[in-house]
Amino acid sequence: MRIPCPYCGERDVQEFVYRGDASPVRPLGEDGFYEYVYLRRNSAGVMREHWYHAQGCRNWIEVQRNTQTHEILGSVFARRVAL
Amino acid sequence: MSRLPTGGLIDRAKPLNFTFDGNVYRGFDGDTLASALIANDVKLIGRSFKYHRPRGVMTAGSEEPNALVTLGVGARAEPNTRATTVSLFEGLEAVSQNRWPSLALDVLAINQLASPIFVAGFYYKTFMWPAKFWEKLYEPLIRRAAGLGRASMLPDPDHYDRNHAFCELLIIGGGPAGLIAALLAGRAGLRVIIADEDRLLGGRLLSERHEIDGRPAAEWARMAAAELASMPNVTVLTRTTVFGVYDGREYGAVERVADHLPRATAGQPRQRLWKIVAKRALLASGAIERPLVFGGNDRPGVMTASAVSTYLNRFGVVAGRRAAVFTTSDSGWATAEDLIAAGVEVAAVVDSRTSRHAAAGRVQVAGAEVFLGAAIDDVRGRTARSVDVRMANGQSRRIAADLVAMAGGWNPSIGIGSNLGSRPVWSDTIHSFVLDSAPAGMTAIGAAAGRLSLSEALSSGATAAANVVADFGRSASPTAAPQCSDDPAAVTPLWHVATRKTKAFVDFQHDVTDDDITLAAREGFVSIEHLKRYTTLGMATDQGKTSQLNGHALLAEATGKTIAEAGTILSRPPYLPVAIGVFAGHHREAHFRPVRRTASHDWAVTQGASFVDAGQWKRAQWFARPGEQSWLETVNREVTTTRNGVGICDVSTLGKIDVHGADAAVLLDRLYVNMFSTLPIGKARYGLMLREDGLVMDDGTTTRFEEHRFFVTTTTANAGKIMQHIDYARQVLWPDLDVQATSVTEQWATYAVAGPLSRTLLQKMLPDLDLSNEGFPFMAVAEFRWNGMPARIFRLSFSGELAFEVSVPANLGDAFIRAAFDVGHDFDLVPYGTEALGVMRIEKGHPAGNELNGQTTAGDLGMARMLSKKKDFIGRVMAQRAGLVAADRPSLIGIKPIDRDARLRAGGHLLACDAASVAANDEGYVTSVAFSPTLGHSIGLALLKRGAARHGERIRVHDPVRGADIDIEVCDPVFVDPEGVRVRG
Amino acid sequence: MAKGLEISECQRFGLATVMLRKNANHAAVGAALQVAAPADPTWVASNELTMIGTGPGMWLALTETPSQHWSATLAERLAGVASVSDQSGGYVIFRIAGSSARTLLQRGAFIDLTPPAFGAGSVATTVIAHIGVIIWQIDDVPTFHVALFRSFAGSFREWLDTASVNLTF
Amino acid sequence: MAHFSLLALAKNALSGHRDWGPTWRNAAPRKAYDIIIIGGGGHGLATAYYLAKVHGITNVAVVEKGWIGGGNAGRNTTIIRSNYGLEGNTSFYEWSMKLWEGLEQDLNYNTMVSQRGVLNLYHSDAQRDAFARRGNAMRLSGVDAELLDVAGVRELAPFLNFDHARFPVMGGLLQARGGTARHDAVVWGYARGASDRGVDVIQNCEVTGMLRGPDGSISGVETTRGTIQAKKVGMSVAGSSSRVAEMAGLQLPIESHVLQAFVTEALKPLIPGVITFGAGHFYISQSDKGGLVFGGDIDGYNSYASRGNLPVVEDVCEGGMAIMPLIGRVRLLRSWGGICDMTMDGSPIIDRTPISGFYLNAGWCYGGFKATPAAGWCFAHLLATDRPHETAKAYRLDRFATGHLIDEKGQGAQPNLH
Repeated sequence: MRIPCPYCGERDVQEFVYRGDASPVRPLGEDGFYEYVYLRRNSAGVMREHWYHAQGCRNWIEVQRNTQTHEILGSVFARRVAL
Repeated sequence: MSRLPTGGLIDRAKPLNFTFDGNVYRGFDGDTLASALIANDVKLIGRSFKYHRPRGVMTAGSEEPNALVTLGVGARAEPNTRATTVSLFEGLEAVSQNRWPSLALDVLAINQLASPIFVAGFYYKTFMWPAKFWEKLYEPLIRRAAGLGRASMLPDPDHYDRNHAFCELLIIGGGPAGLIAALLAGRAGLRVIIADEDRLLGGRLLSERHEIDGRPAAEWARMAAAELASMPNVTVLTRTTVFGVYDGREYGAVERVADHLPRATAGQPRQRLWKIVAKRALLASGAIERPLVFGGNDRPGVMTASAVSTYLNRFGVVAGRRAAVFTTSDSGWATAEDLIAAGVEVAAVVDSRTSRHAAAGRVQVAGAEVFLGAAIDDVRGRTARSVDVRMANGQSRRIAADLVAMAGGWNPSIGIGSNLGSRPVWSDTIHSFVLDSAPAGMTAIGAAAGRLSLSEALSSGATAAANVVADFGRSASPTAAPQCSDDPAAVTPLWHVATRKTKAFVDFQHDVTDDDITLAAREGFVSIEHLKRYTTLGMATDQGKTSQLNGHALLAEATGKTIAEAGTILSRPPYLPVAIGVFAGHHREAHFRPVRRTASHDWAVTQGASFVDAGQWKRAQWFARPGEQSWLETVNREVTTTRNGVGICDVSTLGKIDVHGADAAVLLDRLYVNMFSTLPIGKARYGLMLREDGLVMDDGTTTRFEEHRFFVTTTTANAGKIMQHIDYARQVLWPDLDVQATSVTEQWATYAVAGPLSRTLLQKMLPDLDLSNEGFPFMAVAEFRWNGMPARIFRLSFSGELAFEVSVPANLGDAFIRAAFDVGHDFDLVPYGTEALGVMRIEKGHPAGNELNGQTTAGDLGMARMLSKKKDFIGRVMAQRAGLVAADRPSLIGIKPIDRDARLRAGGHLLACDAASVAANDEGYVTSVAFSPTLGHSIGLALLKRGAARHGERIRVHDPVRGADIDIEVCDPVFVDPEGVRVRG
Repeated sequence: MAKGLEISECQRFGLATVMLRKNANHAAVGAALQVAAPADPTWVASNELTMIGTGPGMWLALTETPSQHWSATLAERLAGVASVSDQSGGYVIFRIAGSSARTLLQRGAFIDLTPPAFGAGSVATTVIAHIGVIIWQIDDVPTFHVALFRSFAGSFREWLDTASVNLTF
Repeated sequence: MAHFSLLALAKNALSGHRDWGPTWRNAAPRKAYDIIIIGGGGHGLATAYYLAKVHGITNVAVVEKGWIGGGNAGRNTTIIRSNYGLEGNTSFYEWSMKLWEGLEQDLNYNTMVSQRGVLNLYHSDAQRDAFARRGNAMRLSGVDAELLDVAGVRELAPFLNFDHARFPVMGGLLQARGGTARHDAVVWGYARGASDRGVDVIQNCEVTGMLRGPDGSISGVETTRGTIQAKKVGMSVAGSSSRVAEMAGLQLPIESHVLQAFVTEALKPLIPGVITFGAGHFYISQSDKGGLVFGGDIDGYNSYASRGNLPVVEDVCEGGMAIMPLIGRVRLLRSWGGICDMTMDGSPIIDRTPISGFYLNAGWCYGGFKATPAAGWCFAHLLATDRPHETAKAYRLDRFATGHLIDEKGQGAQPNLH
């Protein structure tokens, strides 16, 4: 599998560390942490995921990927999304 | 000799000697082991898997199920090697396998007598009584009988290499379709890779008697190959099998670099793994001829018709003296004509179809009997001697023949095309499965696309190449395929010749018969996957290349379905078996993973260090001196000398991270349970980090050099993980913060200098610094210059002694430690290793990796008070869950043996002295132990239920996997200097 | 060693990680250093300073004529614009040059090192033989520089030895 | 149902095996059942078998979207063991092991349970101590465990790389009663046993939705073969847990990942039992047919694709060549991928759910096969009695919320690290 890094270009999957579902947002108060930590999307289909380009530019990126076909639809820096 | 006097693509000027089962034979350069054995009239090559039936060569390609040998001897022995794909070389040694005592006389051939019982799945129905007998008797017998070749049991002595390639077009297979596509794409300037498993490009062109552009096809193939080799934009990989396609248009291939050589040159790899990223691919892997299912079809002497033709035309070898051809397809007639042209007697052509083939007259003229609407229903003889022909009128004729060519039609080799999940679909035109949709970027061409005739193959290759070329915005010229002689390949399938006389094999290697498939269907194994698993159809080394479809057709027949309804199985990589060594390449044995060495590694070697693995790092474990009897004696000396004088320890492997920026302190406050925004400049502070789930993640010290410049250390084990965690925090969680972070683990060589004399030593080394208690108190830090370069000193202690950590740029690490020992002579300075470090930290009750095991909370480790209530931090909320604050959670204690001579061991469990040794009484476990030379006895750290409240209690360590129980006293985890006088001294 | 291959190690250099501060931009880095800081994985050199793009807003600054106070000076010049972490002691840099250099590196790196995908001026942070590397191409000889953490140098040399022996096969 | 024995086999041989009947009844769905089990894998079929056998509940349907055993039951590497270290796991897996030990006689079907030993190698003092902790926990739970030194490992597996290793072998933790079983036979044996007791095994019947009663409880399933009513619905669909649970409106603390496995060409006997080289992400055993069956870590990203990628193939083979360089010339014959439903602490869930009538057996990570008998036993107990079975009581769904985690590896809520 080749992951497109927005900075480095297309790279082999083994350069990356996988974190998973990019949708949970860290709660601000006391509530919602169980859901944040333990309930992640496990979609059969396109997911937004966090990957870390550990052996490249050291950026967290958000990849759109189909979990049934492994097709990758695109990627952006995770930080840009959060802004 | 069955070698024809002329013809073939062998070099008769280069004879080669080889042995099979110790007998010496001769072949020629260009032969395969199979062609050379046939040329020497060797018909019996191996024994089948279950019934140990005698078997010969059945095919001329990598689909061969029968002619498997062990190639080579000693550590280079390679079991289960297809004789049909082995290039002959001088001195080749091959032996037959799965037979005892010899190939000709195999005791386990007795299995055939029991074959009425040994039907598909018989073992599920028996061998159950007595229960204990399975492992002791039945299974060992089955295991010994099963299996084929024997592994050498010695480390593979050869090298394996790898390469990575990127191209616009990958062409899988160098037959006519692949060749023409490569020519067109190459001429158009595309970056092309063409790979073929054979040693020559050409595929079927090398085996059949065709003409292209007025030239013999083999000659055309040779010229095409030469043109491709001359193009700089084209890479030709022969002896290279593309074995699979993976996500991202990534293809795996294995190149056999030296397998065809008597001996590899020094450094030459045996094989090479290619990982190829190809924007487009053409699957030109050809088609495999189907055997026919009839009685005795496994006898040596029965071959696929295409194999018979290949041996004749390519190798100049006749596989028999009198042939019978059994065909359901036009291609069988071509083989009959090939035989006749080579001067071989064709006794009969048996065509199951009733229409008269155009060649019928010609073969009759040559003396062959032609049977239409007929079938062979038995082959007789240990190796084929005669065939029984069941004629259209129902009568039977026995005809002498020692070679039976069977032509059952063709199955496109679409395996790679379904690697990524594309379901093959049934074609009523060619009566086989074809690819309906291929993976992204891939197109099947030629026979692999069901274009079985030569002209179709060439035109489909040309068309596909032209399309690819156009997609890349280039133009191909010419775009048309060359003229060629043609060979219609129409087939009317005959899936099965019913016979009760002899076994009719479907899967030759695994001895799956027509009856087995009927039985499986009767027993309800009617899904093709159930059929496969119940009968083992298609699971042999050939992965069903010759058997799968016939088996599925028989299942369809037994269940009243069409083959299309019965479906087929998806092919998974590898397309052909691949040596495990080639996947590992350089990374085996000692080279499995890189070694990380600290700056003073070489110096430590000179000091007699023994090293221990810490992740990828090599760390000095202890420094034995001559005369020391045991590692314990060494470690005791290192600890005692350090506690009484001064010792130095390389702690460079700790993770180090620069955290800079206006919001660095804000980020650190969120990462750690305790506060860092209040840390004064020039000071260090111990910090504890939780995971978001509230359990302890890591610990270490953090230093503030400037308002916005912090320096974080992590444990050695977690260095990478924490860097990643910090990047997540600053990039994803809080991207609005102005924080930069980078790993500087490798920049600094760091040495812990510990012991009451550490200050004196360092003061002498670094006279410009004020290291006095007043000038440089506990937890103070300073930046200075050493040899003109930036350096740092920290007043930190892991050992519990007066201690400092000094960091210098790693390229100066070696110089620094040598300088320290130059000065240290006067102080009896000792180097100490991780073991002494461990002893001292246990004496001080500092938690480390064994305690920070991902299962403990801050409270468990006695650090609940560090959890700041003034701020949010990662893990704060989840750490409050009931299960993580439960009163009976194990918490950190110290333990001492009641009998001070007893030796504690980590991993023992804690139970009340009088409690029964059952899980219900388990109260915790020992995490770390050491022999404390300071106290003179064994000590340990442990996690014990409600441990903090149980100091003074007497319990026991239960350690059944290593020996007797030991009674211990629960105590405070800090054994030495609990008031911390020394560190502040 | 194979024909068309020269491997040596750079002996003296200053190296630092430069990371852009929040709200600062590439241009400011360039202005402070008088050398353009590339926004993509390429390198730019001038005034004895080479800026090697290793990530968005992240570079390795390299000099082959470092003074003892080089990194401190760099930090001062970039004050408020970028953070600087001295790495001069943390890396080793291999110089791999010659007609076989690309073949050798391609056997280790799973990135396309052939032109036009990669050429003089290109940079890639990637992996060879389980070792993280930063590769930048100097010229069309071709000459490559490969930087890696000092602790891995021994294992990297072992891989180089193995891979360069069989270059001709 | 015909009784299986050597005698029966011999008798049938005389009639050309024409009298054997179907191994299990290939049933068509009826309108309603007491209990529907979604998923005809080992767990689902074992659940049905024990519901019938232990609890006398036979009005049961097992609905399977494809062919029985087509999911992880047919894709695993057939290892059975009970070498766990945490309370909550040890006794459960030991109960499973006990059931394995009598399974063939119980089912009258040879599932080839072969207790040739499971050996986990260690390479450092810290790993040794961690194994000692685990081995001692096993012994406290009545499970066999032996801590071997390097000489002990040499005796069992002299062919390992002891002398040129990157991470030298220092010893191992051996569970001699661990081993392998023939995975497909387990499925067929349970199907036969359940079917014989009246359970409907319904293949090619995919659940597409849940039926709800007026109170919101689950009252049956919609399938590709029509609506089926049931008093209780249990799901046992490894690889599809999140998808099926979602039909009931339930989000699970589970991610689905792909785990690859590999088999080599058949060889004469070579490896005695199961050997695990954790430091190299590699484990290996040899099947009765002679193929070396091996594997390593999950690929590490969410996937429903039942196939993995090359880096893990390389990683696993590197591990193999690190510890067993004799396999260099042995050829990898076939690879495949299974979808592992990974929970957030690496341990499974057998529990009721907040939705009345809907029961969960899920999250077996990469270890569901060895659990098959006990998971079936305990899930049957839960379905029959509405109470968790004693040995599975820790496998609660709410443990993530309450913090009563069962995290053997201590990796936290990152499923791909378990």
